[in-house]
Parts: sequence; C-alpha cells; structure tokens
Amino acid sequence: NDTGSTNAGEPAGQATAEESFKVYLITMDQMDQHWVTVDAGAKQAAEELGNISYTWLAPDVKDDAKQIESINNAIAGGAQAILLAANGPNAVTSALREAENEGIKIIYVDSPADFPAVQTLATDNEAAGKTAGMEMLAALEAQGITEGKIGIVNVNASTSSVVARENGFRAAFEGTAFELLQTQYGEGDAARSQDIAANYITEGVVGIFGANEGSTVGAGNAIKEAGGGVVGVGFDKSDTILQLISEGQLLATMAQNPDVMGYEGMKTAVKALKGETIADELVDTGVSVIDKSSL
Amino acid sequence: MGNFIVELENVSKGFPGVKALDHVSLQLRAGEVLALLGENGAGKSTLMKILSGVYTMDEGTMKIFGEMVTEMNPVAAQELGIAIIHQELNMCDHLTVAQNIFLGREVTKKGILSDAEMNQKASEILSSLSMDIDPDTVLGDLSVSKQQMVEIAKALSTNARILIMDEPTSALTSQEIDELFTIINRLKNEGCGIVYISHRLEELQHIVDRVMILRDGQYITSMDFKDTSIQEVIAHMVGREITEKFPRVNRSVGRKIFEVQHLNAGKLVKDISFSLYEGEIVGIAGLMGAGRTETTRAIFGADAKESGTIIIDGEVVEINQPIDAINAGIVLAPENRKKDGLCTKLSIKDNIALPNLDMMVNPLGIVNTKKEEEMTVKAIKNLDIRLANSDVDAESLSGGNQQKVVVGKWLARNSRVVIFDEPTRGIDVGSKVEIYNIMNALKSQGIGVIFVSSEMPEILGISDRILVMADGRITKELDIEEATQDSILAYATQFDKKIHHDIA
Amino acid sequence: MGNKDLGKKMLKVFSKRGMGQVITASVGLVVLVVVFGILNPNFFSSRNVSNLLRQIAPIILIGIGQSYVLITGNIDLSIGSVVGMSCMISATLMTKGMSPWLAVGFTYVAALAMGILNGQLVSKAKLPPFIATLGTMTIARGIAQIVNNNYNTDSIGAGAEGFRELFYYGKTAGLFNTIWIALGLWLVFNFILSKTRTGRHIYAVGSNAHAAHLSGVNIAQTVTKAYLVSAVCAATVGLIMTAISGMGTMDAGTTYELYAVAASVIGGVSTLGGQGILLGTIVGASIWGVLQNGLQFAGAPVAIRNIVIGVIVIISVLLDIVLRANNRKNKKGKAAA
Amino acid sequence: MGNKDLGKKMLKVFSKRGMGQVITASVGLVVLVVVFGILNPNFFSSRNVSNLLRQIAPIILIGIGQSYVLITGNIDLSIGSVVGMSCMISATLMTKGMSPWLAVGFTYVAALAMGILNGQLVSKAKLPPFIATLGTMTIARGIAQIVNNNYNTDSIGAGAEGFRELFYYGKTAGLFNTIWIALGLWLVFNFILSKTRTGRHIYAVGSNAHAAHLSGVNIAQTVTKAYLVSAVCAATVGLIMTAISGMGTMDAGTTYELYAVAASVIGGVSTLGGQGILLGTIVGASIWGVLQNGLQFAGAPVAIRNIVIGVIVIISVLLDIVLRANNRKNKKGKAAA
Ligand SMILES: Nc1ncnc2c1ncn2[C@@H]1O[C@H](COP(=O)(O)OP(=O)(O)OP(=O)(O)O)[C@@H](O)[C@H]1O
Ligand SMILES: Nc1ncnc2c1ncn2[C@@H]1O[C@H](COP(=O)(O)OP(=O)(O)OP(=O)(O)O)[C@@H](O)[C@H]1O
Ligand SMILES: [Mg+2]
Ligand SMILES: [Mg+2]
Repeated sequence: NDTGSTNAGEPAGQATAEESFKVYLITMDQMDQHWVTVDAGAKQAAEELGNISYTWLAPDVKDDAKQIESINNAIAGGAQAILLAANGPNAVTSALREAENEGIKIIYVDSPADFPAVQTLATDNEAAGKTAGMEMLAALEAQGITEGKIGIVNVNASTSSVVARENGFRAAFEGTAFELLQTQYGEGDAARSQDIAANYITEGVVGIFGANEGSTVGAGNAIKEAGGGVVGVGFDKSDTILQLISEGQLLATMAQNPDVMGYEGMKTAVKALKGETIADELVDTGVSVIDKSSL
Repeated sequence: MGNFIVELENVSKGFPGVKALDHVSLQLRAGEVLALLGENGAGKSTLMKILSGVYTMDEGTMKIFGEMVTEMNPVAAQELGIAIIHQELNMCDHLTVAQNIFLGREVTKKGILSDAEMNQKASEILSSLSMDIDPDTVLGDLSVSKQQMVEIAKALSTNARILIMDEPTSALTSQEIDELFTIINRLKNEGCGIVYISHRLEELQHIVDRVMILRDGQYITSMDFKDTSIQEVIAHMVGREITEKFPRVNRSVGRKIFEVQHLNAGKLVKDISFSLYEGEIVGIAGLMGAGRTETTRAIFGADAKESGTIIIDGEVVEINQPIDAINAGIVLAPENRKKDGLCTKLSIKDNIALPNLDMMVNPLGIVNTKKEEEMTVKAIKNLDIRLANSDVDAESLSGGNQQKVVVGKWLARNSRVVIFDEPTRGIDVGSKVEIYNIMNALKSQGIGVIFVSSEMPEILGISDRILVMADGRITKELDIEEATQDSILAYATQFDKKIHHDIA
Repeated sequence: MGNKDLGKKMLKVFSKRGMGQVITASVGLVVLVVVFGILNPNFFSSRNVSNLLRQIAPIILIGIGQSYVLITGNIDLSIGSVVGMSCMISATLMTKGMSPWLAVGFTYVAALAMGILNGQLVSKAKLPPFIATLGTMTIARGIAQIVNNNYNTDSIGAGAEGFRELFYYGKTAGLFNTIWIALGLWLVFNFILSKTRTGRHIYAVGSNAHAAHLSGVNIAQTVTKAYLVSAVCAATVGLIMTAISGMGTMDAGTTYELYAVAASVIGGVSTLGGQGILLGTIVGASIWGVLQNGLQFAGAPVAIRNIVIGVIVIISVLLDIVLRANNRKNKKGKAAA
Repeated sequence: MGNKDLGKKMLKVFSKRGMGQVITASVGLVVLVVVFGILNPNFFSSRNVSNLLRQIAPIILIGIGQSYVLITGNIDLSIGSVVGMSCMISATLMTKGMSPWLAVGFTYVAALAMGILNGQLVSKAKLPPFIATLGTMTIARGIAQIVNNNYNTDSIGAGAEGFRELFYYGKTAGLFNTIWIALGLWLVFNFILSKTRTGRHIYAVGSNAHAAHLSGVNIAQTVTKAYLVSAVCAATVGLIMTAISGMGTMDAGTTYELYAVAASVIGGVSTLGGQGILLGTIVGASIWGVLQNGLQFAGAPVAIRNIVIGVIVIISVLLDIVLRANNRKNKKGKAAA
C-alpha cells in the first residue's frame, strides 16, 4: 500500500551521473562524539562526490520508536538511500521493509539490523568486546593475578551494541577463575558510572570494564582516584580517555573508526544508486586497541 | 471631630461583566466609626480593598491624612497606617500565631529573626485583647473563631490609625464580640478612624457614629447613626421597605419523618437524639464550637460516625457517605461556602447541576443538557441570584450570591429533610428574607427543615422548635412558645465540667 | 435574531472551560504548519502528512490520559513507565508463544492494575499525587525491566503480524490504524468527559474536592477512574510501541509523562485542576508532534530543537495568560464605557 | 520544673513543621544502614563510608534547592538540566583555556540567570511552575548541548587539577571536600530558611500566598529567591560533575530533579508548600544515596532496585500520613479525656 508515495526514490540503475541523490544518515541519537564523527565522514564523502543532498536525522534520545519515526520521516522526505545505525536488530525491520518497498537503498553503519541491506560497515562489537576482555586478562595474568572479581559498567540493557560488547567481554573470561559481577548500568553518564566503579573498587574488584565512552571515563576516574591497582579497559576514543590511558589509569580502549563508517558508507550508497555492484556485504571497519604504547 | 483622614472621591472599579463601584465617594474622620452598609454585592469589600491597596481603582482619587495617594498597595497601606481585617480569613495555616501577627514586619536583630521577642510581643497584644491564645501554636490548629481573633489582633498590632473591619464578627462568639466592641470603643477614643462592615444591623448601636450605604455599586446616602433607624437603613439598602423581617408560616405538624438516635461522632457530637416532623423547622442554637456543624456533617455522612441510628419515615438508613444521605432524601447546605459549598472554578450551572445529575442522566450516565439548563434557570430565578449569565465561574459572585447558589443547588430535589448550616451568614437582609421564604416553602411542602444558626433573632423568628447545643450535647429542646434569648443562652452555656482543650 | 442567537452560541463556546487557550494554540499550530511547509517542500506531501499524523497519535493518547488526571487536580508521572511496562509485558508474552490478542488482554489488565494502584494511593491513602506516581513510575519501570529478565525481548515473530498491522502498520480508509485508534479513544473519552456524569464529577473533584464530596460525589472512585483512563491510554501506546518495533523495549516511553503534561497544558488544561477540554489536548499534541517532525526535517540539531520546544511550551502558556488578562481589560473598558 | 520545661521544649521541637516525618525517616535510614551493614561486611569500611558520604553530597545539594522551591509551593523541574548546563559551561570554558576559577564564576552567573528566569516566569508571568520549569528544563538542556557544539568536551586538562581537587578529589580534615561543600551550603541555607526574614517569607508564601501578599510580603521576590537557591545548588552540583569526570558531559544531571523531589519529600517537605525543614532533606538524600549504594553491593539488578526505591518513596510518605492521622486521634482522645 504505497499509494501515498510521491517523492519516492528512483529505482536503482536509472540514475545518471548528473543526477542529485538524496541520502539520509540516521543514528541512535545525537549525543555521542561517535555519531558526530560518523556524520563528519559521511559529509566529507558527500562533498567529494558532489551533487548529493545529505541530511543527518537523529532522534533526541536513544529509543526504538523514535528511530523508526526517523526512518519514516526519511522515507517521507524522499530518501533514495539511508545510512542507518540500528538501535536494535529487530525493532526497525518493518520500517526498513517499507523503505525497501520504496526502492530505497539501505546501508548499515555501526550497527546492523536483521534485514538485508546493501552493505554493513561496522565494528564487530562482540569480537571487540572479547578483545577487550583478552587485553584485561593478559594484563592481570602479567601481574600474577588469576582470580578475583571484575566489575562491568554498561550503558543500559536495551542497546544491542553495548550488550554485544559485554557478551564478548564475558566470553573472554570463560574458563578462568575470575568472578564477573552483576552488571551495573550508568546510562553512559560519566558521573553515575564513576559512582558505580568506585563502589566496585570498594568491593575489591581487580578489573573494571566500561562499555562506552561515559562508562569508560567513569571507570578510569574511579581507578585514578583509588590510586590504581585495578585494571581498567574500555570502549571508544575521546580526549579524556586517551589522557587516562597516557596517565596509566586505564590499560586500553577499543577504538572504532566511525569516520570510516560514514565515509565509506556514503560512497557505497552512491555506488549502489548508480547501479554499480557492491562486492562486500560486510565491511569490518575494525577496532584498534589503543594502549599506552600505541599513543 | 477632626479632619477627614480618608477621602475617596468618585472611585470606580469594574470586574468582568460587573461594575462593582460606580463613582463612589467616602470620607472618614479621626475618632469615628463609620458603618459601611449594603446588600450582598453592593461593593463594600471592593471599596475597602481599594483603600487598603489590594485592588487598584479604575478611576477616582484617594487622599489619606490629606495627602493625595496615587500608588496604593498593601505595603504602602501599612506604612500609611491603614490596617484591614478581611471578610475571608487571610492567614498562613502553617505558621504560628506570632509568626502570622508579625508577618511582613518581622522583628530582627542584625538580620536574624528574634522569635522570642515576637512571641513576647504577640503574647502582650493577645492578652491586652483578653485572648487566651499561646502565640507559639500553629495557626491551623486553632478553631475558626480563634483564627479570626488572631487576625483582629494582627490588624490592631500595627497601631493603625485607619482600621477597616469587613464583617469581623461573622465567625465570633457573642462573648468575643463584646470584647471586640470594647476594643473598638477604646480605639475610637484614641483617635482611630474605623470603617465597619456588617450585615448584623443590631450590632451597630453599640459602636457606630455614622452609616454610609451602597447599593449596586453606587453611593446611596450617609447619615449620622443617631438621626436614623434600622428600618430606614434597611430601606436604603434594599431600595424598598421590608415589611416582615421573619415571615412565619403556620402549618399543622404531621407525622414523624426523621429521627436521629444516640449519634456519636468525635468529641463534638455526643449522644445526639432528636426527631423531626413533617412540615416543621427545627432550629439548632448554640455557641460557636458547640458541635452543631459537626452534628449536621455526621448525619449527612460527611464525617465518620462512631455510633447511632438514623431513621427516615420509620426505616433505618445506613449513611456512610454523603451520597447515601442524598439518596435517602437528606441534603445539607454547608456553612463554609468557599471550602465546602462551591466548585469555584466551575460555572453556576455546573454547581447547581452537580448534586442533581442523577435526575438528568439516562441509564448510561449521559447528561441531558436541556434539563440541566432548565434547572439552572429555575434556581437562578427562584433565588434571585445576580449574575451575568449562568456560564460564569462561581468565583466571580459576591459572597451572598455564592451562598444562594450553595442553597439553591439542593432545592431542585424532592428531599425529605433539608439541613441549612448558617445559611444566612454574611448575607444581606433582603437575601436573608429570601432564604427564610425558601425554608418556609419547603416546610409548606411537608419537608422537614433543620436550621443551624448563631443568630438568636432568626432562630427565634423562624423555627417551630429549638434544640440547644453545648459541648457536643443537646442540652435542651425548647418549644417556640417557651423559647427566649435568655433561655437559649442559659442552655447554650451548660458546659460539661471540663477544662476547655484550647486552653490546656 | 438568528444572528444574535449564533453570536450568543459562539460566546458560550468561547467562554467554555479553557476554550480561549484552545483557540490560541490552534492559531499557533497553523502558524507552525505554514512555517514548516515553507521551510520544507516535502512537508505537505501526502506521505509526510499521514506519517506525521501517525506520529502524533500516541502523543494524543497519553495526552488524553494526562488531561483526565490533571483535570481532577492530580498528576500522573507513571505514564511513561506504564507505556514501557505494557510494551514489555505484551512482547514477552508474545515471544513466549501466547496469542497476540490474549497478550493484549493481559497487558490491559496489568496497566489497569497500575491505574487502580495510582488511584487508590492518591485518593484513599491521600498521598500527594506527585509522590505517589513518582513511586509507581519507578515501580512500573522496574516491572518493565524484570518481566524479560532485564533484556529487551526477541522479535515477537511472524504470528504477530496481524497485531502489528492493527496497531501500527495497517491502513483503513487511507489512514493509518494508529490514527484511527487515537481518534476512536479520543471520541469515547471526550464523550465521557463532556457528556456524562462521570465527566462532570471529574471536573467537580478538580475544582473543589470538598464541595464535590458534600454534593454526593465519590472522590476516590472519580479519581481512580481518571487514573484508569490514563492507564488505558498508556497501555494502548505501549502496545503501539510493541507493534512498531516488533519487540519489547524496556526503555519505551521514557519521559512520555512530561510530553503528556506539555501536550495537555499547551492545549489549555490547567495543572491546578477543574479546567480544560480534550479538544485542546489534540491541538497541544499536534503542536508537539509537528515541532518534533518539522524541526528534524529542518535539520535543526537536538540542542536547538530542545531550546525551541522549551520556548514554545513557555510562550504558549504565557500567551494564554496575557490574552486572558487583556480580555479582562477589554471587557472592563466596555463595562466602563 | 526544669524537667517540665524540657518536656515542653521537646514537644515543640517535635511538633515543628514536618519534624514528625524527619524522625520517621531517620528511623528508616537507621534500619536501612543496619540491613545493608549485615548484608555486606564492606558497608561500614571507612572507604565505603567516606565514599558513600561523597555520593550523597550532591543529592543533598539538589535536595536543598528543591526543598526551598517546594516550600514556596512551587516545583523546579529544571534542576537536572541546570546541572548539565553548568557542567558543560564550566568545562567548555576551561578547555578553551579560561582559568578554572573564572569559569566557575561564569557558570554561577549562567545558573543564576536561569534561576531568575524560573522565578520571574512563575511569580511575575504567573505560569504554573510545573510548566515554566518544564520549559526551562528543555532550554537548559539545549544550552548544555549547544555550548560545545553538540560534543562532550575534551579533558579540562592539567591546569584544572586544583579545581578538581577542591570540588571532588581533595580531602579536608579527613573528609572529602564535596562533603564539606554540601555541609557548608546546607548550613548557610538552613540558617537563611530558619532564622531570617527571607526564610519566614518563603514559608508564608508557600502556606498562603494571598495572605502573605496582603501582609506586605513581596511574592515575586521571595519565589525568585527560592529559585535562585535552587540554581546555586544545581550549579554547584554541575561543577562537581565537571570535577568528577574532568570533562563536560551534556547528559549530566538527567532526572536529578526527580531525585531532588524524592529526597525532599522523603525528608518531610510537603509538595503543597509551607511545610518542611532542611534537616529532613539531609535524611531524605541519605536514604536515597544509601539505597543506591547498598543495593549495588547487594548485587540487586536494576529492575529490583527500581521497584525497591519506588516502594520506599511511597511507603515513607504513607507512613508519615498514617502516623500523623494516629497522632491526631491520640490528641483528640486526650482532649476528650
Ligand atoms: N475578584 C473579583 N472578580 C470578579 N468580580 C468580583 C470580584 N470581587 C468582587 N466582584 C464583584 O463585584 C461586586 C461587588 O462585590 P463585593 O465583594 O465588593 O460586595 P460586598 O458588598 O462586599 O458583598 P458581600 O456583602 O456579599 O460581601 C459583586 O458583583 C461581585 O460579584
Ligand atoms: N483546622 C481545624 N482543625 C481541627 N479542628 C478544627 C479546625 N477548625 C475547626 N475545628 C473544630 O471545629 C469546631 C467548629 O469550628 P467553628 O469555629 O467553625 O465553629 P462552628 O462550626 O460554627 O460551631 P458549631 O460546631 O456549633 O457549628 C471547632 O470547635 C474546632 O474544634
Ligand atoms: Mg464583602
Ligand atoms: Mg457551625
């Protein structure tokens, strides 16, 4: 029932080089530096390619329903391609089906949904989480620590990417004598995460994992205040996190490459709109482990 | 007599849809008591609110102590030596008596409040007024009449030279009224100018020098009190002669329709038993705090009962909620109209319809607006309620007209028993007679009427039988033939031999 | 004479509870629509219009619930959490294999229980409504989190397609079902509020509970009814959320209670009780929805969006107050003349 | 006689505004502490105690602000956003190279401006406080986002170590500075509320604004002062946030306004105005903080924690109401005897 469609995208393959394309980026929210960097990458590609009308649509908060509204808005706005960072794998599928029916190309950046798309450019969050766990495990073993409690500061239980990171992190400790404590959620708020981390330290943990930028900053600051003695590993790259690593408060952080996601995602979108074939269905934009030595 | 200390010239003030004051002038001398009289809604309170800076006038001029005043507000009024006791209580329930008395002019030392000093001073003021109130009690814990006395003390404590009293006695006991009059006479001798508003005309002889009469926002006349009579005053107020002050209707008493047996509810309702017969008005007399209001509320189901039986037409009825009483044919017009009587944000129509919705809804609960409209129009007409239209908020009516709505909303029902608690409090003479007529009309229809009042003359004038209460008990049942002011007072002061809890 | 009658009738409509604000707000809505229409040529596309209406529908629903409660002189802070709870309960039951329609039934039962709890805490236990519903807000969110063991649910699956169609994706007579649902409930609840005894009681309780009690109104029952309406509306929105995403999200509905207050108040419902009409709630919700949609299209960053929305909430109520005061002055002028 | 006097004095203290609830709440706090102490041997470790006190300090601060506003009979929903705004403004200025102390000055100025805006909207423009501060809540959050262009700030750098020490990491006389700051402000604001004319007027306005006005109290000024106190407290918490993480976070303080209401109300401040003391706010904030801390140690999942907190908010106020009713009955009984 697509009777209402007026400005729907041109079917793929009919576009000429002269034509202007309408591309939307839809992220989870607008808060994290991460998304701003994705946007910057996409914008850069759009400028380089030229003739692209590009808009970043972001819900004001992380919320499935709001992200779906944004997708609907993009469809209504005449999108020909959507770069999407899906809040969760399942929630948006119906909205995406509608988009597909309109002939819109879908490219996932950062987090895919359970729905076929042209390409996914993302970090493998679970693998990255596991890497983080391995880093921590190695550091602990290097100190001769083979057992003890480990705390996990996460954002919330409803964002799939951070949940995947936590799962990966936990998987790294399978078969060891470490006890992974009940996860605490700090909503990504650095201060709240820090209270949680400080309480973990009081509880005598040997390691703390932060699942995103705010959680990692909180963990790092709490470790700093406690005067070290706890191995901190986190996610994302921000000025404060890098500083905490250079001071030795945090062991390492898993840095993603959001600019690559945006930049390459945009290129893929235009390619697809021009009817070119896209070879890779999955592009791992990679994580780099940043520790003191790599600074 | 000295010069004028207050001169208001050609003051006008309008509210939405009403011209409350129309070119009214007023002069007040030092050392005189001026009674400001008029029917409900005549504009008395409005004029005094302008003088004390609560309202600003639309046009006109104001001179205080001979000086032209252009900007008046409560603070300026206080500084000019004007104090007002408002018609409605205006106190902070959560603060103590002393804190209320000194509110806005607290005593401080180096910026720090001197509560001890304020308590001390408040104590002095209260005892100079023979009021036995601890200045450190929280105001909300006092009875209404005590609160009113505190409000009076507060006004007096400012050493004002111009004192306005807007119905100060409507909530006072007769003993308290006597004390107030002594104080008024003392202040008069000290050179204060006092404006005194009251609907209790019989009070005037004790204190008043001059009367000024307003009607419908207009100045009617003013004259020295000694040159006039109450009869003449009333005629000016209503613009017509009121021939019969207490119209009495005689009707043969029928069968017993209502009976209360051994009703107990709290400390102010103790073992109350009485009956009511078809076509009679039973008055309940007593002093303030005697428990009359509580008795009516307990009968009506507004407060919880501890024990007791209520019988209508020979059948025991279970009343736990007002709705039970209403369904059984008992209705109550409560004494405190602002608090218990009216939904002030709703229209007159909504207010009148509210208790009668059962009569105008279909089985699905849908309201028949035509019936609603008819009922409203009828009630407004019967009670002569003065308003712009029936869709205005109840808030915008004058006190007296609000009271008429409170009474009026019950008259559309075919009730067996109608209880009026102080229905004429703060109502002008003309309206009072209208309310008496309503009671008489109900009586003629064979409906039982219970009439609570603190005003002896009307109790004596209207009731067929009088119950006197004191300390939560019925101390005497008097036939109208044997009842006199003296006998009522004698029984009304038959207290239990116990220390009064307010003093303890 | 007919003319005069019409004038009188018009006057009555205008002087009705809160009608002034409804008219001011409607004018504001028209201005907004025009501005966004100019800024964005897509705005009036039939696609965007039907989309926009569907986005407004849930706000209307929670607005209706909040308006009912506000008119009784109370507030319901638990709305957003009841949305989340309903979303999680319905989705969890469906993923566990229960028939969607049965799950819908259970969801309403759970929400109604929350409504009764609210009503009883406020009217029987006499808790300040702000506190009572702040408590139930936290509790309902806790339940939302606990029903599926602190995880969002999996997909509710193919068996629930009909349910998803009905609550969100399907269309009837050219309009999305969500819009019909909102409209239907609005009609029912507007009728109850304006034409029935229950409605009268709700206004009376909000205006003066003492007086209403003495007029034979059962306060506890009336207040509870208002909270029940709020719960029904919130549950419906929760079900819409489940239908939208095809799964249960624990965070669903966060801060919706505040949107609901904003929609109600922009539409002229007084937070002090006794005043307001549901027509205003529709206008208020529409302003809210149009702003969110329009500003997103206009490419305004969230920061600007927040500031604009804050300013509009304040101005819309301010305008009403100023206009009312002016009105009074004008009338005064007339009365004096 | 001395004994009797003492008894009388005690009675007066107990009958003081909201004192009953303060005592009930204190008993509750003790029970909680004992329970958590038994559940977790670490609970009474000096490390956890000083940590816990520091976690409670910001809640006390926002609680003080909210209590002031609640006592005037209003509410401040903008507290959380002002925390965020202050955090972002101070951090942005510091990252731009401004001296931390100057940045602190600017932050307070900005917060005070927000306080004045709140006060004027409520008392002069007569907006319902819920709406006015709902508006400024969104606006302040927008400002928090816009000051650094929609980014959290970079690290405030080594030059701000002194600032971070002062507001969070440093200790004085064995206690964290944050605790001293909260204590200091509490002493000042408690003094103002209980011993000065301004404080008296704040109670009077909350008890009966009309009566206060007629007694010459300047309502607008008094209400604005309360909102200013709230703004100062929120700004201080914002600065603490900056000191904690060493950077500005746009989300800082989200939903703190509700914590503040909860702390105030658990401590006996009435949402209807005129009633409450700041001693209660400390107890309320402590209950809130102990719950958050204790439940984490008890390993309770978030869902359970939410439910427990919700139930405690409700029960604490319910208890007060029941106790008060009982008290009244007793008094009545005594009077009758
Ligand atoms: N705040 C107000 N808003 C609207 N109308 C008002 C207001 N105050 C008074 N009025 C109207 O002004 C007129 C004069 O009222 P006012 O209260 O001065 O009468 P009054 O002589 O004191 O009557 P009463 O004896 O009943 O107290 C009335 O018609 C009343 O309805
Ligand atoms: N705020 C209050 N709290 C508790 N009790 C009150 C309060 N106000 C009044 N009362 C009680 O109600 C009683 C009646 O008060 P009020 O001064 O209104 O007398 P009344 O109702 O006119 O007298 P009556 O009981 O004879 O009708 C007082 O004696 C007092 O004990
Ligand atoms: Mg009057
Ligand atoms: Mg009485």
